[in-house]
Amino acid sequence: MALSPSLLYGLTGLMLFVIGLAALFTSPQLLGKILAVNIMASGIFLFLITLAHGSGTLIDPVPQAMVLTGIVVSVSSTAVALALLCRIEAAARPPAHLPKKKDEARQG
Amino acid sequence: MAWQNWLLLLILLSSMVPGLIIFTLAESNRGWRTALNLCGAVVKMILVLVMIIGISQGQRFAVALPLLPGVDLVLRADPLSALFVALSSLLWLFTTLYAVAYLEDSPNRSHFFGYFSLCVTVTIGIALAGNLLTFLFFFEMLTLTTYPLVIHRGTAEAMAAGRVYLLYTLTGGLLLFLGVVWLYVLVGEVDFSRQGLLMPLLDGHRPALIGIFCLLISGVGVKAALVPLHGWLPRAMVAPAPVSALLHAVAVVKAGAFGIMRIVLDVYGLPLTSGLGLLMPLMLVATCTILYGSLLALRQDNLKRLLAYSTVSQVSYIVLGITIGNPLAIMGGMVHLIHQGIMKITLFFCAGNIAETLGVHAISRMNGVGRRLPLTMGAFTLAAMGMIGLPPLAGFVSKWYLGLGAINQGEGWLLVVLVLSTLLNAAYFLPIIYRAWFREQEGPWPKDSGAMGLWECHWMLVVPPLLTAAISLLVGLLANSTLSPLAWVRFIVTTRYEPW
Amino acid sequence: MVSPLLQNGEPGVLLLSMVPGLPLVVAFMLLGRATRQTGLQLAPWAALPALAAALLLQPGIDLEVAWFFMGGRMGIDEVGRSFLLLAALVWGAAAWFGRGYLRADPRDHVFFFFYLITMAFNFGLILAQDMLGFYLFFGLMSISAYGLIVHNRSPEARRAGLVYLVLVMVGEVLIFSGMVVMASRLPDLELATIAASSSGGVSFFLLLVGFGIKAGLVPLHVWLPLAHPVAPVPASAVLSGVMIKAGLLGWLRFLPLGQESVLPGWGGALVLLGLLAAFYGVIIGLAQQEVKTILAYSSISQMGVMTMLVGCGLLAPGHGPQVTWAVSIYALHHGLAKASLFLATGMGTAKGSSPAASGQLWLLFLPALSLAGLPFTSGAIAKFVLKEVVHALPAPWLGILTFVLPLTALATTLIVCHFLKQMAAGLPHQSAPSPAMRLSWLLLWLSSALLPWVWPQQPAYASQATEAALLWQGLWPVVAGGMIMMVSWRWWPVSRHLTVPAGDLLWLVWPSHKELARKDEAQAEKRLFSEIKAGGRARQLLDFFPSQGRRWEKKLRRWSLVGAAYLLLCLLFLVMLFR
Amino acid sequence: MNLSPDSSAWIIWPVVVPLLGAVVCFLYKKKPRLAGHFFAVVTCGTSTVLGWQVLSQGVGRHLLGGWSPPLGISLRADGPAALMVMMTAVTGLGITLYSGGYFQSRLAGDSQDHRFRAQEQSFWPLWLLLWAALNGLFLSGDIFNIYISLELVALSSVGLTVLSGKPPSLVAAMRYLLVSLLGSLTFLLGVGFFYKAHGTLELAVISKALAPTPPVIMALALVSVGLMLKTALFPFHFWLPPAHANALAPVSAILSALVIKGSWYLFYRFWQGGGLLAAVGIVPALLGSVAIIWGAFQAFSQQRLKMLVAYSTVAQIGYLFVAFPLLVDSAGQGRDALFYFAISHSCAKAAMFLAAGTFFLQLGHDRIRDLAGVRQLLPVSSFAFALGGVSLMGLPPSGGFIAKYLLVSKAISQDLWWLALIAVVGSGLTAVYVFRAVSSVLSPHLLEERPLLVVAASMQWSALALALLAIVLGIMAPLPLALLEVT
Repeated sequence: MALSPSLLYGLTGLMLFVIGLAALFTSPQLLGKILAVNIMASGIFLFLITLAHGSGTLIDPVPQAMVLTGIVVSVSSTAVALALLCRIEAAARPPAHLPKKKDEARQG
Repeated sequence: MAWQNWLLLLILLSSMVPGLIIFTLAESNRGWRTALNLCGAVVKMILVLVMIIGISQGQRFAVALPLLPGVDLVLRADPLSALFVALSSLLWLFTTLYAVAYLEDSPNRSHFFGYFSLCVTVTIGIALAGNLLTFLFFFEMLTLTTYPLVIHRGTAEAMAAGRVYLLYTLTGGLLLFLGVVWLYVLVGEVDFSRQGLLMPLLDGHRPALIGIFCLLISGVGVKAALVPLHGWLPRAMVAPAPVSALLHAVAVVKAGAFGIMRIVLDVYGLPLTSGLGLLMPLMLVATCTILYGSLLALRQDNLKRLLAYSTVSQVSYIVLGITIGNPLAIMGGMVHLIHQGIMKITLFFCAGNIAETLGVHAISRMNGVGRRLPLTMGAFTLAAMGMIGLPPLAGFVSKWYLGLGAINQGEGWLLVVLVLSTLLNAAYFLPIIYRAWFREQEGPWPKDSGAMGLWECHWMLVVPPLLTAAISLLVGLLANSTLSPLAWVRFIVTTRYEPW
Repeated sequence: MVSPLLQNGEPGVLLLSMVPGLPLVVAFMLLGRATRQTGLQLAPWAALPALAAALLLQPGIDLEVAWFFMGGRMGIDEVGRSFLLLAALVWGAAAWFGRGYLRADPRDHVFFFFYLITMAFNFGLILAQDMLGFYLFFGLMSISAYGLIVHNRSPEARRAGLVYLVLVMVGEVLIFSGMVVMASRLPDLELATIAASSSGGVSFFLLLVGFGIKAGLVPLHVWLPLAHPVAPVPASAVLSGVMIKAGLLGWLRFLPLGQESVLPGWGGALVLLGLLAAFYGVIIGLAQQEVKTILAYSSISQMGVMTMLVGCGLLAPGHGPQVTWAVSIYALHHGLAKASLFLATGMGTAKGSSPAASGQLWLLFLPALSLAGLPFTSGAIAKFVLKEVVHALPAPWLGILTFVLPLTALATTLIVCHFLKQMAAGLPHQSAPSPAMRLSWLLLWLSSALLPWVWPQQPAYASQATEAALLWQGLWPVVAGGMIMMVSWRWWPVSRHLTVPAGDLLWLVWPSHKELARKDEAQAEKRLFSEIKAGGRARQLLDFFPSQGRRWEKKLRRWSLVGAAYLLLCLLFLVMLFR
Repeated sequence: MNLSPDSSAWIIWPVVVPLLGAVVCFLYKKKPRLAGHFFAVVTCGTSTVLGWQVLSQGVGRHLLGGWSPPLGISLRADGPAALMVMMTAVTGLGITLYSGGYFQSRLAGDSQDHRFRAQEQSFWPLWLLLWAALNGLFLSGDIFNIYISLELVALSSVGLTVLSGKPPSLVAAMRYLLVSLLGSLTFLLGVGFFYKAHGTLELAVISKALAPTPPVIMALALVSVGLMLKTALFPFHFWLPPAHANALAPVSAILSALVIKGSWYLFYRFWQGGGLLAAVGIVPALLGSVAIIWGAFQAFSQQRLKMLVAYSTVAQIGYLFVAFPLLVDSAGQGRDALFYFAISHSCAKAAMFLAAGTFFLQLGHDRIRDLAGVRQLLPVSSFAFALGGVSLMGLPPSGGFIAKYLLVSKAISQDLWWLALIAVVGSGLTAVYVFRAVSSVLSPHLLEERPLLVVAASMQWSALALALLAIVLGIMAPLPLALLEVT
């Protein structure tokens, strides 16, 4: 099977997904995990875009609509995650005499 | 036609509705609570009477509610259920009366009476269940409604007893559930009125039938306190006396025995059960229970605990009667359902009375109680003698038919069992009677709530045991009259089980 | 002769139901504080309906009470009439006696309560014409007699009561079993049916032993010598005079007397057992000091004779009615005589203290020696009918019994002489008897002396029994016995050389006073403690699992583990779907 | 589908009304409670009408704005969907009534007025949004829309989780969010594969034509694992108990009773056809069995009531998956069992969490050991808790019993004995932990602690109403089962 561009893009997308996955599972930092999720999302979007190319010359609009919507969802969820992270940091910071708790919190 | 259908529901509702209302009443609202309870009990008695008269005139009472596609919740009154219903509603009336006085000043009375009424409702439901699933339905509900009653005192001991009770009964419930579902998968609706339903399966599904039987019997056997499964019963006696009375005489234990009756007689039918070779093992279990329960009772010093072990032993008379499988023995077993109930409730009433009035719980401290509480101990004596099986009390009638049935069936060894059981019963009941009447009081009572007017203690504590004791005398003395339980049981056996 | 005046009909039925009914009503009057005194006044008269029924009612009156118990039938037949007369006389006289005897007892109403219900049940069992009715009253009578035995609440009384109760319960279940076995073969349970059927084997044995306990059959007699001395005198009188006869009546009613093809072996055994009891009772009785115990052993001995009679009934086919009749005559004679002797022990004072007392002692000779069959006493008639039965026996038994019977009379003479001597030697101090006591005793004495002469339906026996040839046969054992006793008193007093505690055989199995073994408090507490400890250990064990569970649950929270699970599951799905 | 595309325009209302409500509540900050109640009632009404329509007229289908798929949004209401919408409506209404009382009591009883007011202001819009998203999820006809609703559900529930503001709840919410994202992204990847395989996003088409081609297999694996993650099936349950137990009382109920049902429902939707299930049905069933036992065990080990209830959810999720092998044959009993578990669990669990929340509010703690005697203080809530427990145990009369009956009888008739045993043993284990809590709650001790504040009556009675509904489900089974038949 020849390595067509769409296949290449698709595989790259999947690779990105897997890399994000690995980061999500191994990153000790919450921020790292959030970024990992973003990378996974990007990978999926790439994968979806390749689907639009498909077999014929006609570009399928559906995956593009999906990706667009997906990006919106991804952005908003990232925003929620970041806001949450800020609250966690804020909650963990004031009791300075409890540094351990902060670490725990970061690890989620 | 319509009123016959409504009647069964009304019988259920006559205790359920008061129960639910009582839950909402304030703790201090004693008058309404008592009135509701007694009204419910009396109304139920009347309805049950109407039903029994109807049945004896050949009317049919049934009501069905679709539970699932192909599975109905059926209430049906056949003569056997009428027997149990009559027992439950009669004893409920007495127990209510007793409980009102017994719990005079204790906390949580609304709660208690609410569950109490629900418990009776469920028992009636068990009695009226027209098919196996309906039976299971109410049987499991019984566990739930009795649990709060068992732990009603709230002491550590009561809570522990509650745990043990749940452990046993819920496990039993699960076994029963499994058996019931299995049977439903095999044959579909298992209606009690369709006899010989399982006969066609005898060839192909023998192991399955045996397995189901074991599941079903061990499921109901927990409540019937068959011997390896009886552990909860003696512990559950920490409950207040009216609860123990109801538990032992009517609700839980009887429901188990009734279930065994239904399973052996109506679901499997005697021919199939004996064809599968299951009667004999069950009979052995019953005899072991009879003897073991009595042996353990012999060792007890706590009166209520002794009575609990005595229940273990006595209830297996019922099972024994069924497993002998002879019309006479079945009569003996069935009528013992009533007789044991009446006698045992008397005993528990009296035990509660002694504990409540004098603070005496141990048999070794009961010297001279008869002098202080002559009426109570009189009732106790009658009931205990009945338990032993002395004529003309209720217990004798059961024993006689059991013995006769055993001999006719060629199981002469069972007579030895009956004899041993009688002697053991005498050995643990007579010392109590002896202490109460023929020994002098040693030292003051732990407490004494004093006589009340004409009565030795609160009249509502004395009248119920006296009435039940009188009934236990009358059902024996008038056993041959047409109104006695024996006559009804004879009617059941001749109309339904005579062919075998 | 007394002729039946009342026929079947309303008055007869009423009288019949009053026989057990009146004592019961009076007994329950004693329970209420308000009616207690009236009840006590009425107590001696409660036996009157029974007496009237025995004298006036036509044998054969029969009353079916279908609703009662398990189908009841009450009535009077020939045997029942004789037993009822005995019971009515003894119970009535003893009650009258008891009113005086217990006049200082604060718990006399308790005594009379038990007395009257026992009496009612005793009458009931005599009247019962069906199996379960008989069993019902028999059981009730046995149980309620417990209250009579333990009346004085002494340790000895409690022990006697316990022994009695245990044996009663054993007898109860034996009779129950026997009746169940018997009933399973019968179409109905009426006595007439039972008499016509032949029962053998198991039920025969069960009923024999079951009723034998009440009848004092050796070796089940042990309760008798224990119970008699401790019970109040009127209670001893009815116990020995009437109640042990209930066992006898049970035999008569339920054993297949005089029928063909029933176990002759059993009959022989019963005869031998009876003879054994007749001599055994005397030997042990001679070793006793206490007058009531001596009488009890005499009863055992006499019941042995009656047992032998019943055994003869089993040996002699076709002579069933004759045996039954003989037994009832013997029972009547023995019951009246023994009861009057017992009552005498309740009014004896130091010897010769008053003319009345010494006169009474002399009067005692009559019932005492009549037991031995002295001519012209009721005993002579009894011995005569006994011999009549024996004559009907087959060969070996006829010879043996003709030889042995005079010896039993001799033995009886020995024991009554021993009794009279003890009586003459004086009794522990008792208050002087009231006139009512004297009167009731006299009544009993008179009926003992006269009644057997007038009562039998065939007075021919009375005249035959006084024939000259028989006089000697009756006289020599008494004379010989009296001489033997004189000799022994002088040179070899038996009771000094032979001491056997009352209850003889019982001492082999139950030597000392033992309370029922009840676990005591300390033991109970110890067990509770160990239970708690075990509970604690169990809790520790139980806690092990949750703590481990929490640890593992924490591990499951790690992201790395989640990742591994994620990948693994994805792979699992893929592999399984590709397969 | 030979139905006309617009056979039922009513379908949109259960989605639109709560969405509108969320907006109104967000804007009308003065009295969000009033608006919240109003829209909840209306939503409940529209859902009921929808259920009735489906029952009487069959499957309904609607194209939003007349646009046809693939670009337009299609809504489809068949029996299972309608049942889930109804479940959400009824449970949601109960929770709404409870929440009203909950916030009212807290505002009345505490000086920290400001914080609670802020909490309430965020609660109502988020809750209505979540409701809208859930309804959208149940009613969506294509899987991408489903993805969107899934994300909406996740985001709004994370929002709800953090409302309590306690540090543990923040951490739990974070973890919840990450897991959700992981799950929905995995799901999205699966959606991509489905699109690749079938060229359509229509769920009805996809779930009917599951052929074992590589993309479909890939898609199924991803979708399944993603949804399992979101449903917190063992071993992915790790995020659930802290998130559920540390949230506000109504939120715990929402999360446990409703939210997990969304992703579970999707899982069912993908596998409903049976087909490939024969190969892999064992996987969810095994995981479900482990979940039943592990969850029950953990629940038993907990010291806090809300943790116990949360772990009980873990165990009950096991029940939701254990019956999947039974879907293989087309007779609907397996499906009936699953959905009956879902709806009765929803009512019962909501009742239990609400009651537990009431205890917490009243006593300031939820240590099981110290709860003894709470019955005197809160009789109705205690009763509700116990009744909910009855349904969880599967004792009659309760929805749980019917579900257990359906499951076990189906398992036996298919000779899946281990499954029947697991179900029975599981209900026994459930009884063990439920009674651990119930015996404490119902014990007749006298309580020494003084109540912190006066609890509104609506809090007690709404919990009881839900619990009673779980019980009533046990005797009115024919109705929901008839609705399920509409496919």
